[in-house]
Amino acid sequence: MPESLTRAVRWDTVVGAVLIVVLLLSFGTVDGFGNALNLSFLIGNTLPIALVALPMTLLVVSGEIDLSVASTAGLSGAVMGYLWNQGMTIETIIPICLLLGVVCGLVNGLLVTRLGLPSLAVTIGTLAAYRGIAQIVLGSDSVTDFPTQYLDFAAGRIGDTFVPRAFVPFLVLLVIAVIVLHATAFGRATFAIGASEEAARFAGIRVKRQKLILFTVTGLMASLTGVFWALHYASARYDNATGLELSVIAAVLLGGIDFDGGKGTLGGAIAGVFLLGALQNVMSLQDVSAQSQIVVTGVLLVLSVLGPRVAKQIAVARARRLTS
Amino acid sequence: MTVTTPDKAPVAEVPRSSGTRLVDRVFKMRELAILVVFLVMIVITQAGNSEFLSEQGIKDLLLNATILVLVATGQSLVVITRNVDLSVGSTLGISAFAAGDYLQGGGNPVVAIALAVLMGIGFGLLNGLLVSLGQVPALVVTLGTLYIIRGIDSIWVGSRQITAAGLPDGFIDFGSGGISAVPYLALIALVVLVVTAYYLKHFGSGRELYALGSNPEAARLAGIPVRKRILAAYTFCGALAGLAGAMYLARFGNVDSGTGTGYEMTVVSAVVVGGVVFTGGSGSVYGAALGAMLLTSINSMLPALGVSSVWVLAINGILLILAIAVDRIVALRVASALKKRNARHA
Amino acid sequence: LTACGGTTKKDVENEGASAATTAKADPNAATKKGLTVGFLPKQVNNPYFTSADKGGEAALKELGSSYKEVGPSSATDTAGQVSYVNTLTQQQVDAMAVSAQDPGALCTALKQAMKNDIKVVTYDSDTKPECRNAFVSQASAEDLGRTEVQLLAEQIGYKGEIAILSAAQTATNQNVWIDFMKEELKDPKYKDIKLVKVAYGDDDAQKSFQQTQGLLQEYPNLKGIISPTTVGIKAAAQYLSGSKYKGKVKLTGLGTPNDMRKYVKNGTVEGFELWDPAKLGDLAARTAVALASGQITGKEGETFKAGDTTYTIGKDGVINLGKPTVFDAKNIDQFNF
Amino acid sequence: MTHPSDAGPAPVLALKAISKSFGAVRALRDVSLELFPGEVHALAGENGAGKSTLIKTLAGVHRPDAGQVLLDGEPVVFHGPGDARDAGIAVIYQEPTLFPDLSIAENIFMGRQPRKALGRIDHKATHAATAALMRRLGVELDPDRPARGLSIADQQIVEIAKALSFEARVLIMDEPTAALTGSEVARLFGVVRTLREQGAAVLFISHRLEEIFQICRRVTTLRDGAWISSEPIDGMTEDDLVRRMVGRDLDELYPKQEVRPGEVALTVNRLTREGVFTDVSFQVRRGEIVGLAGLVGAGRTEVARAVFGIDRWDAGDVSVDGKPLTNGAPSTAMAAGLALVPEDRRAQGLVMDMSIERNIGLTGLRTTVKAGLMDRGAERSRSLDWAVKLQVKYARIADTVNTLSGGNQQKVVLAKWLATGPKVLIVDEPTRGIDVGTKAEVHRLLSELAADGVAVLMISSDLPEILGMADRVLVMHEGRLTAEIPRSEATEETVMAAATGRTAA
Ligand SMILES: Nc1ncnc2c1ncn2[C@@H]1O[C@H](COP(=O)(O)OP(=O)(O)OP(=O)(O)O)[C@@H](O)[C@H]1O
Ligand SMILES: Nc1ncnc2c1ncn2[C@@H]1O[C@H](COP(=O)(O)OP(=O)(O)OP(=O)(O)O)[C@@H](O)[C@H]1O
Ligand SMILES: [Mg+2]
Ligand SMILES: [Mg+2]
Repeated sequence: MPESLTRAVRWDTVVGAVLIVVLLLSFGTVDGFGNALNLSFLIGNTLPIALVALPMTLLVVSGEIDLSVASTAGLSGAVMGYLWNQGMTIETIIPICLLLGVVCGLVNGLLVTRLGLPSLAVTIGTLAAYRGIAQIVLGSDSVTDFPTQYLDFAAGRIGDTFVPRAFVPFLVLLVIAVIVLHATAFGRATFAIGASEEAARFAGIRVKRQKLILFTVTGLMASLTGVFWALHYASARYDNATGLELSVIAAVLLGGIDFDGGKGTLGGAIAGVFLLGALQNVMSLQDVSAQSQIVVTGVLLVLSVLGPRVAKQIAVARARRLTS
Repeated sequence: MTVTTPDKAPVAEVPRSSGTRLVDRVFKMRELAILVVFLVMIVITQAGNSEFLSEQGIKDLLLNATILVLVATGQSLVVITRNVDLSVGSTLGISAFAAGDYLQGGGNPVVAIALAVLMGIGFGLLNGLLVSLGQVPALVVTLGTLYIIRGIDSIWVGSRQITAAGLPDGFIDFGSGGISAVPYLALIALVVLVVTAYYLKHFGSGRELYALGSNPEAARLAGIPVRKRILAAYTFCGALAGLAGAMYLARFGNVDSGTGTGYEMTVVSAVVVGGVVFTGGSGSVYGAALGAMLLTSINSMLPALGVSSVWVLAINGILLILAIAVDRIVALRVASALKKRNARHA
Repeated sequence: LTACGGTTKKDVENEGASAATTAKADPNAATKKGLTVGFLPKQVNNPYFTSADKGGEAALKELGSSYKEVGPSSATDTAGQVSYVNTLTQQQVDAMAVSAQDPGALCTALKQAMKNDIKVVTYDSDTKPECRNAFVSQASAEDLGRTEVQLLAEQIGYKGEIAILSAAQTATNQNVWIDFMKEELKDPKYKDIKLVKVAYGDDDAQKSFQQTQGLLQEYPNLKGIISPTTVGIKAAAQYLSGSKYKGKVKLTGLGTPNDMRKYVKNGTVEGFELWDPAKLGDLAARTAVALASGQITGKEGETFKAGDTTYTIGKDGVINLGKPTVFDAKNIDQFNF
Repeated sequence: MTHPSDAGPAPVLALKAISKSFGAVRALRDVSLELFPGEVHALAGENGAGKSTLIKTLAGVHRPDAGQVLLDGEPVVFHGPGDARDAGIAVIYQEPTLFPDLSIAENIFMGRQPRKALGRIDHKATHAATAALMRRLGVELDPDRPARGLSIADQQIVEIAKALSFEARVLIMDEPTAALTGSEVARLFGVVRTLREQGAAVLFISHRLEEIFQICRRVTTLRDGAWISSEPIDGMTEDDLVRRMVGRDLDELYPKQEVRPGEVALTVNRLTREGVFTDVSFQVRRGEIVGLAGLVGAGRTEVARAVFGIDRWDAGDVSVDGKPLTNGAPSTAMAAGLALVPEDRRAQGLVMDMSIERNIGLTGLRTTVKAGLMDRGAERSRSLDWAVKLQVKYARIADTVNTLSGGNQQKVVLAKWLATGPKVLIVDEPTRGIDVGTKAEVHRLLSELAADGVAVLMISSDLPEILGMADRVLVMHEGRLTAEIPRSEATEETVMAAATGRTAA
């Protein structure tokens, strides 16, 4: 099988291509899609998922998973609201919240690496625990009166363009994540750990430390997302971002990241995130009901795993015909 | 064809080493640890609130656990084969509605239950076929079918709902009735549980589920019909989710398009807490059932102790982590003790 | 401490909120036809909202305008609801009727909509006042809170322990009602009644069910429960009717007649109340059309005619539907929703 | 095709003109083979010659692209390994295929446990039958022990027990002895002889030529997927066989260069890991090859793991060039110039789903970096260099290692570690599963490395290899060092005596 063909049937490329096709088609045919306001809505509402998808991709590539991200985001939003009500300055609050995210991630990481517990189980536990703490912290309060310049930053766009202001920092984070995963020794080691933890250890890779770092960064990014969420929607509640983890996982899976670890690209994951976001936007504009949208998401997921298999089978069959 | 054992006892000359007995004990202990945690919590709650273990209290405990125990039993079978079925919540919801819809139209309760089970079998088969024939990751596929089934459910059900008023009284009474403190539903769950556990331990195809979860490639080489077994595990899991749907209907008398949403997390938690390993090949349905009991009971214990519901979620999560951590630490301790005693089989 | 240049809550409060009502109302303006009004409930497929929105649909049909409904499939998916506000904005509807999952989260999007000349009415559950033109309230929060206490007190003979089973801890309307219940309980005639606990069932049948169990185990002398949520009251009723507490522990709150019929008939529940959700939707639709036609702007004191009734807009743009209906064994069969 | 001249009974199993390709790789080309009852037939060939592929074709794992499998002269099509098994063919695959979570007894009898009424499994009978098999092989493995954590050798023994338990007409063994030491091999051969006398046909693969000569009657050789010859072994010499396999004469198998040992490079002092090994002390000098011998399970691998930092030690210390190593930290060991070629290449040596290039690159993550980013050019040339130096047989350097034959995988592991330019190289069973040609190659390499001043610690279960290569032989027995024998005194007898604890060294 020629190399170009193998590359062409790679699933992340396919998702990227589908995303572009969906965008182009929608520009042409869907009323209200192409204007700057709608695009900024689309991007703005997808940003929380995209933000969490960055570290989640790395974590999943290393063979672990963090289901507590949405709760961490909720917790940091709740703490932000609480401290704000206490009269602290927002400039002090945000670093505190980020630090809290680091702690949440660290707890997950330590439980996984020190005690050797499966991350799925641990983070199902912390999913409940962090959300519960958020509930204790903020209770039934709903804090909305954050300073306007922050709200504007989180919800506004650059001039009249379609680019939300918060998109620029996201792009910077994306570039950093891509470089880390795909161009550094750290990223290489992440793939190795995901594909075979034991072999990675025998190659002198510090597996536990690396996983701890990944969990911590995931916690940090989750809390950043929580802060962003509270500002973007101008509302800090303990149940902010509930269910975000499932959206992130669905998107990342769609982008071709293998949950057994060791496989996938960030490009694919982000393409998956924005593909789901764009489809939802388009379907809503076309008056497709929420229920049918769920079905579409499901079908896409199933296709995302069946697709590459079928593609591979076709490729193999073709190669066989070529050799014989 | 039956191979019978020769009557003489050939085992005698291989004495079971102390290490083996220890290993045996560790394996038994896995469930034991959870059982102890569970009992301790019950005792504490009872000490704090004497109503807790009243007849009504016990009945409530058992009833609460029943549905989760059923679904967790099915789920463990799938998890043992190194797969997972995330769509159980959706399956439960849609089969509960199907049964309710049929009953509201004046149907027979037994047929309604059968209908729910059949519906579950259908979706289980769908999952099983996708996973085993496509040989694709179960997590993704069943996350997909979770959405698909839920979507179909919502489109079909719309804003309709089944209420107790529309159901035959006998059916509802069956859902909350029982023999003194033991509800009928709990009896059904118990029977399913015991039969499943016996099957897993004593039948070839049951052991093969463990084998193929432990090492799928080796299972293929050993001539185990891998696809067939995975398909069967999913079908069984679906059937139990369907049965659980019927029981949900009888118990709560109330079903709409959202029934069972998010249930997969609870089920997965129960299975994990119960010591069924996600990488397949080990764990037991008794463990999963205990995990289910533990999880549902926490939700009854905390309110019974007067813990404000604000704290429930956090305590729930922390207990969950503690349960897994304690289990793990005990296992590690014993394993290292074992290693030191049993340096080498010489 | 605020001197170090940071922004605190105080600074924000000093900024002051700017209410923006620019246009003047013309009560005699003609009712426009051919408008599109989008309904955005907290959750689609929720029977309560479906009835409400059906009421809105019927009203719009009568007024010669068109109706559409969009919405998230989960009642806690606030982000989803926000994106539906955006969708309606993109689709250039003339007005939208929103039941807000969160008083603050929808604000940015709703303001964006109003900037695009879309009239915003909230119904059932409000946002902050500056984020919409008017709020159609199902009944005054005060009425609801107080009458529920009165109902239960009568059933238990003004004596004994009671508890409240609410929905989510963050549900705005629930919390307002509960506050009024506590107010009402301060009246000396309730001196023998003790509110022992507020439990939260998150509008989840199973959770509400277990919370009810917990209440009864924790407080064996409990005499009554108020559940001001349709999901909660139903679950509590189902639990009570299958337990030894049936008939002994009184239950009231907000429920729909169809849900509760069985429990009223089998003696679990004596009486409960609710407004007619279809009427709520109807009024929301008419308010939206009146706004879009320029008959009102949402200022206090403006009046408009909806059907045969004339409504006056109250403080903060609130319009009250009227008093709730109490359902009991005698009248329940006359209702079907 | 030449047919065997002796007109004995008809072949039980035969392959006729079989071809099999994986993508562009033609693993088998027009290969034929006949197996007769009562014969032990050897299959010989270099790494990647297609031996395992041939066996998998016989076992129904692969479907041939062309050609036929004949059972008792009748063409059959095996749709899966189950079919072959039902036809009376038992197979020991090159890589153990156990269920780690199940007990040894279940592993052996999976799918065909003795049954009681109603088809229930008779656990007692299964246990008893397993115990009997273990006795027959002369090992003391507890039938109820889970397979997880068994050493490679023990895994191999379970595999052998499994194959024997079939009482099959055809027994196929793909390098069953690669992980075993002499006494276990002798035991196995005893069993094989009994089977042969009972009329079973045995197909045997080994890279240890002396074993082939010891037990086989005929030998078929493959080269690059093509059939070369099938002939009786009587009258053949090892050189004849090697020439058939390699197509040329072989270099010397143990090209030991004489070196004057230099400074002490590795010092292991009173190292203890409780319950595993006790009080192990030794030194390795620059330029020296020290052999570490012992029976399977003596704890050699454990010592190597602890020295390299994979496992923590409980007492003692390790130093390289006089600088002490941190307990349990492979990365510092690497930084100090230590390298470990592990025993289990699939689990420990390689990331099977990664390319050859990346696998070799994995040990260079610290060095092939420019400005914090991976220097891909440097990584590729480093990998290519070593892949070529060790003559790894591959199609493209970007292929994943799981497409390589076992021996070539082993070479990739070696390449990966040699690429770090170690001061101290620990090799654990370095030539297991490697063909004679490559073995000589590896030996020459180790010899050259030593000559260049690298200190080499070689753990091997292949006694001739130890004797041929080591300057000094350390012997372990039940977790303790029992002897240190200089090259001049090292013989099979002295080493075996120490290894079995019969010595007063
Ligand atoms: N699954 C596979 N996919 C692609 N190529 C394969 C696969 N299996 C084997 N090959 C290739 O087929 C050829 C023969 O491999 P095989 O494993 O049969 O060799 P072998 O003779 O058993 O070698 P060794 O002595 O090293 O075990 C090799 O070139 C190998 O790379
Ligand atoms: N990866 C592993 N995980 C857990 N236990 C192991 C592992 N490898 C080996 N052991 C155990 O350690 C003990 C000794 O190991 P091993 O048999 O590898 O020693 P050895 O002397 O190196 O033997 P070999 O000749 O096979 O290299 C055995 O009881 C074995 O079961
Ligand atoms: Mg081979
Ligand atoms: Mg070893």
